[in-house]
Amino acid sequence: MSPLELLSAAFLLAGAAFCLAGTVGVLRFPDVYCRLHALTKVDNLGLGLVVAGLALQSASWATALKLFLVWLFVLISSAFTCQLIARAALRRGAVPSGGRREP
Amino acid sequence: MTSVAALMVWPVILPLLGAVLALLVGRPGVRLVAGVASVATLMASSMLAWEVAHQGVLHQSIGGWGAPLGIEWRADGLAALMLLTIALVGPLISVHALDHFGDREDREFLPLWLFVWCALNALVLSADAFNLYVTLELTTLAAVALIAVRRDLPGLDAGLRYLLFALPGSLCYLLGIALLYGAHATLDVGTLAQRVQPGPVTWVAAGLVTVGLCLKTPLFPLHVWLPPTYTGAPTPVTALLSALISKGSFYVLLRLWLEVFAPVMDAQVGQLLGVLGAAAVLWGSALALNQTQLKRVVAYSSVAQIGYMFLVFPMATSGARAGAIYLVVSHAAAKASMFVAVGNIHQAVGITALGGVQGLAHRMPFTFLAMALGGISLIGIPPSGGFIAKWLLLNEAIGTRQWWWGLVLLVGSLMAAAYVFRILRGSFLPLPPGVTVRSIPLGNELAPLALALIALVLGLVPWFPLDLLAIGASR
Amino acid sequence: MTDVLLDGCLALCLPLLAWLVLRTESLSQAVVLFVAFGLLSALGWARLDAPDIALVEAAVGTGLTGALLMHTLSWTEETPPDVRARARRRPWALLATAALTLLLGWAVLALPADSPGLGPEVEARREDSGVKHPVTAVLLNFRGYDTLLEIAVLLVAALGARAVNPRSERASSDAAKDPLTGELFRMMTPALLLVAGYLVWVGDHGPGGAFQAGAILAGGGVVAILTSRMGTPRMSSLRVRWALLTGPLLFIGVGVAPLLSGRRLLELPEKLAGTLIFIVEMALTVTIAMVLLMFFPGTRPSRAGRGGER
Amino acid sequence: MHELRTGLACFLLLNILAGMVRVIRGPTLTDRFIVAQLFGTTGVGVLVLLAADAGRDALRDVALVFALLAPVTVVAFVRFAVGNEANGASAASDEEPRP
Amino acid sequence: MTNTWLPLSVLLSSLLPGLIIFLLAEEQRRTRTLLNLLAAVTKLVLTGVMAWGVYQGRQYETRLTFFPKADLVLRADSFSLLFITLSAVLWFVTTIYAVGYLEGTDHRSRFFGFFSLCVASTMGIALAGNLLTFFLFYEMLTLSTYPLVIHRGTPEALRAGNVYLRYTLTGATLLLAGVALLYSLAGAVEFTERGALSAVAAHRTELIVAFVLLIGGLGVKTALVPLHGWLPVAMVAPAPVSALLHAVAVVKAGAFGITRIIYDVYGVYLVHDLGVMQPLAMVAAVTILYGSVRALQQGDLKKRLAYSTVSQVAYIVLGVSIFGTASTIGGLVHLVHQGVMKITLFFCAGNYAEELHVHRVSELRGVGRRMPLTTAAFTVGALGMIGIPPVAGFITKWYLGIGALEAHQPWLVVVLLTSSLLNAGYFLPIVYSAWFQAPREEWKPSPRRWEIGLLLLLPTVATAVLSLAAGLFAGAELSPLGWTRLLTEREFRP
Amino acid sequence: MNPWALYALSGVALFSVGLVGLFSHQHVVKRILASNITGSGVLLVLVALARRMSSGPPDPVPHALVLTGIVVSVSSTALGVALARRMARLQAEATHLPEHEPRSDGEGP
Repeated sequence: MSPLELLSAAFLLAGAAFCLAGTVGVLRFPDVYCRLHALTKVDNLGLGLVVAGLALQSASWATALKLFLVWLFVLISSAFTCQLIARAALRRGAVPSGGRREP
Repeated sequence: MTSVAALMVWPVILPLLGAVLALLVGRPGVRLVAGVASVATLMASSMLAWEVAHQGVLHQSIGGWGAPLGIEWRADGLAALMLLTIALVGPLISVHALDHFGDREDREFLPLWLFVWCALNALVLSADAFNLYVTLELTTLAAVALIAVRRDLPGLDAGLRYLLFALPGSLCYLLGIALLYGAHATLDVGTLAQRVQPGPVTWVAAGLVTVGLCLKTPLFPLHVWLPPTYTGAPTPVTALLSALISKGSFYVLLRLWLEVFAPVMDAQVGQLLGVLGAAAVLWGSALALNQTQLKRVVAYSSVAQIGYMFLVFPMATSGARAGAIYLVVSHAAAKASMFVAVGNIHQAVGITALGGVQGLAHRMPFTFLAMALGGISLIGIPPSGGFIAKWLLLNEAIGTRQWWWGLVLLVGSLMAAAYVFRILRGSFLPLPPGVTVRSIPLGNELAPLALALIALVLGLVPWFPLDLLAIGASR
Repeated sequence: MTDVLLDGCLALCLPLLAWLVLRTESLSQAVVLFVAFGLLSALGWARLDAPDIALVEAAVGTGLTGALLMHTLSWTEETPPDVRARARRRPWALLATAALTLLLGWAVLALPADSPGLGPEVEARREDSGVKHPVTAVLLNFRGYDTLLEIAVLLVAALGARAVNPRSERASSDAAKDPLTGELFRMMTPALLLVAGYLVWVGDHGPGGAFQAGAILAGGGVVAILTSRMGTPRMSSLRVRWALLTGPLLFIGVGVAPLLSGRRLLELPEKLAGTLIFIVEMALTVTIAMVLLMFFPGTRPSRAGRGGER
Repeated sequence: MHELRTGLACFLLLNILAGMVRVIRGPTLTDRFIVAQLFGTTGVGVLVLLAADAGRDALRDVALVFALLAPVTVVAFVRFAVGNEANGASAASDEEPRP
Repeated sequence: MTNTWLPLSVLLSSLLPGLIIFLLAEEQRRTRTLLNLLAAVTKLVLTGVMAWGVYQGRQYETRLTFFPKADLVLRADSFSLLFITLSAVLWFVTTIYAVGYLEGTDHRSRFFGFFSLCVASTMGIALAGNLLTFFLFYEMLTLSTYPLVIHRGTPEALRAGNVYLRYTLTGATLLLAGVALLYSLAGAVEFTERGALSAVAAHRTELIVAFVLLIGGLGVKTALVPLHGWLPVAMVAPAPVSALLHAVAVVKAGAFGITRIIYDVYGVYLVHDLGVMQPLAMVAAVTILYGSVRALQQGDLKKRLAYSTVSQVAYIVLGVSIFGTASTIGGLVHLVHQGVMKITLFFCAGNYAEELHVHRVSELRGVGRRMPLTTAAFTVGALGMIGIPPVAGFITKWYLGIGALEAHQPWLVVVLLTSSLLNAGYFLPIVYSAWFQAPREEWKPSPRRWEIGLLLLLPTVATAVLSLAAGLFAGAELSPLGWTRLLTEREFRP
Repeated sequence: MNPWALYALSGVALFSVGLVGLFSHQHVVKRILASNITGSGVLLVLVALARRMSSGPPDPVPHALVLTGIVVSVSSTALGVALARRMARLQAEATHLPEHEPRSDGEGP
């Protein structure tokens, strides 16, 4: 196994680990906002590392570019959507764990 | 050769084009476009029927690819007869609809009706199992949109009901087709007919196809959606549903069953379908007798009439096939005329109850003549298409030594007579005081009469449709 | 080994998830689960080497249908009373499901295990079809007639949907002020256009095509509609009708034109087939996007201000 | 390498399955929706992993489309959630009261 | 040389005017009457031409394609001419009567339209050349008489219509089953002298089943006990309708059909061989007695006449179901005789009701003084029914009696005599009280010159004269009796 | 077991779950979901059948059919949903709106 492949495998594994962490977070965290936080980990790092790992294996630049494009889209959309979800949750009256709801 | 085959294109393409153009021109020209498209389609259908009557079965491979790869069209006598029926009955119903709907729904009704027409013609001509699915779905969705086009609660409810029963029906059909494709790697009905073998795949596929199409048609006991849907839909749409749309799925079933499945299926399955048909006849008629709403009487009568059509399956002879198709055609005309007449009555006096017909026979003579002629055809009394159909079926029942189906036919006729005359006899009573009869346009009075006359003519010159039917009949 | 595990997992999860979708009491939960179900089925298509279908599933099955269902829930009851009542008392349902599965499974397993289907025939004639991608060849040439009728299905659905919900909420200044969705919309639009164009182009030789591209385009429009930036396209507008109907008219024209030279319906001349298919696909992309947009009849006004309906 | 990728895909799929627990447990609609988003991203991950196999390049396009259209559902969800807000009681009923 | 258009035009001569009359407005009284009479005269002339032609041995047949394997056939043979002539003459008379009777009432266009359709159907039944054609017109007859029965539009009329439909449609269903059974055995059975089924005579069971179904179906219209229930109820219809139903169209169509089945479909030898003749004769005998007994109990004049019809029509059936020439002649000739006599009686009943509003037998006391001609006509009819010479009814009973003895069934003579006694029992008191008893109160004098409008009086008198003539000139070659002898001899030619 | 058979069985199970669900639920949205699931099941069977050869590209014909099937299914879902929405609105109006409110479908499309 070449060093590049090793590196790629490491990235992939790390990405998977973040995904796992995110899932565990979504499962274990106490309230909506914390779970949202865990979700972003998957979006940013989990997918990012997987994409990076795969990009290392990719045969062409176009493929790598497309991979990063995918990640980019996920990043952008997660940035907005998490915000939107959080706002919706707040409006729906979800109270942060251990805190008070802002008036 | 090409020019003759090209004839097959127009009955499908013209209404489609008409629908698209009618959508495009919008409010001012929709009637004009639809009218031109209707006349053109009627002509195209008649020309095709003429060609079939003189040259026999016509084929066309769309795109020129040929059977396993491309889609095949096949126009035999049965298809030609169906095209003619649709082209004659449909526009007459839509004439009535023009007045029934206001200007607003007009723009939606006419394109949707043209889509239905296109879909039915495509269905009739298609010899490709999957293409049949698409046409069935197009018919269903256009029908749903038509049912709900008035945007009132009963219509919406009826539309949803229909949709949610028709959808699983199509899906069952599709799964059946998927299994057949999986086994024989073809979607062409003719090729399938050569390749099917008895076995679990064929049995289950046939079961799925049958159940699916019976759901859409519908056959007892899958008919539960029919009465509320037929009652809730706008009357012209009910007429379309009952006269033409429900016949589409029956047509597919008849085709597939007689051409593909019957040779490899156990005869008991045909008997089962027959038993369900018989149950539909008795149950539908009994319920029709118990209704107090005019439209529901006619709706339940559809359950019963569809039941008769299924008696073809246990007999499965060419005579029975002719009888069932004859019933399809004459029921289309007769039931359409009855529904349209019911619509007229509702328009004139605003009463939907059975008693609403009191005293109307003289105020609306054409409507009631149409009702009477349509009713006669439903009962199966000569001179009417319904009689010819029942006669053919009765003869086959005796000829195949299955007299019990004959008994069902006869008992069903008596029950039909009971509910038909229940409607008619009230019209001879004097007009109750306090009821005002609004006058309705002459066109609306004549439309049901024209429909009923079709049913009558079918009973007077049966040799023509029967000769046409014999063209390309497999057995 | 891992392949089998993956397939087994997916194959098992799909019915399980479907069952969950149907047994939950809350409709909104059911819809969320349904979106997840769409995702898993897209993975299934991916495993079955059906990228075209996975694309459509991603665009429509998950994206738009999910949004549509979610959008619908605004009008309907959250937890209808009958669902709660019926969810429990249904031992027969499980039994029926099992019996049906067994019966159908029996038939499926009786199928020949290694049939190439029509694959070889398609491969043999692919050269004549004018496109390189076999699925596109089947869709727009070998079985182009199906696709023509499918466009009619779309038109009918759009017409029906618009007929029952004829209102078209116009852009409201209120919503346009929301910086978050505004920014999202601004950033999404070029990407969507880019990807849509790419998908039409790629349809010639790989997975992609009018429907996928149209769905992507519609995605942007749906966001605009949902954030009140845009009204649902109205059938009364001539421009909308042209956008909607150019594709079908062109398709019918391309289908019928061969008749004039004595050929059959949709029998495209070999040399022109590729170009014609591309043009038709372009026009259909717009049609499909329009149709999909028409399925979203604006936002639901808050119930307090119901009377105005705006 | 193929084994690793499929293995990881499998692992991510199992993650999704684990997430299902949260969908069932809830407690609020928002929680469930968060999980749906998680599924989306994980699914994209699975798709890009599968796309690395020979001949499956098109799956990256699928991932791209998934990523692009994810906000549509979210916006619809938000409209739904906020739309219900004005309705008061019925919307709030979904949220679990804090202990 | 076969003439193809004459049978069709006989049919059309009442069908077309009927359809035109439907389109006429209620006020167009003159046009309607003119059209009616014109049609009736045309038909009489056409019938006369055809009768003469058939007598000369010409062929009249119209054949239209219907099914691939079955044609619609209209053919004039001597038996159908017997019926056609009766119908044409009586239709002419009844039309005049109906014009007078319905003067000034509502819905006359509808009435005369269906009236014409009804006659057209009767013509079709008479001319039908095969079983299928016969069935088609038989059903048409049911449909066109229904509106006549419920013509008054009262709840009572509607109820009667229901009963009528229930019976006739059930009958039609049985008939249809029978026709279909025979069709599957032997195709569209053409009516031929001495039967058309000899080729399939081996299928005894099927043939017997079909026979029972056919007779059951036709027996409803013939009002054979126990299928007679509709007839008395249908009396609510206007008098011309009752006259038409009971004297010409409906019951006769049934009797005519039974005759056709026995002689021209099965052939009398085959029927005899199948052993179904004797049971039929017994049913007829029972009907004769039952109808007479019930008539005796009726206080309402029209009801009494109705039950009398039940009994009288059964004579026809009795006649044709005894194996032998004489009885057949008796039965067939009664088809004509009973028609003429019974229509006279109904006209009289209509006259009484119309002029004096008398419906019950007990109210007829002394009516002879107020309406002598009508009562005279009634007397002729009644005497004929009882079978007193020289009225036509005597001929019938005479031949029937001889036939019964020829067939070695003397018990039938007992039945005939009993029935005659009963007939006398329910008719003679009426005649007696009409002529010889004083009225309860003095009748209002007639405002006209005659006792009743001429349009009502003339038909009544004319039919009474006809019944006398048929009896007096029975020996003539072209009298009903002469004609019947001719055709019976052909049937029994070995 | 072959992967195609796995998926085909899965599709069959989906079909059954959906079909039974369709007939055991009353609520429109639930039934629309169920019909979607039923449809997915059928399509899954079709696609699985296309993948029966272990090597080489899959049979493209079922893929094309499935694409058409998805479009049809989306269309019917959308139409059903549109109807359901209109119905819900009418029902809401019937219960929430006072008498004098104008009917809200004055405006054409």
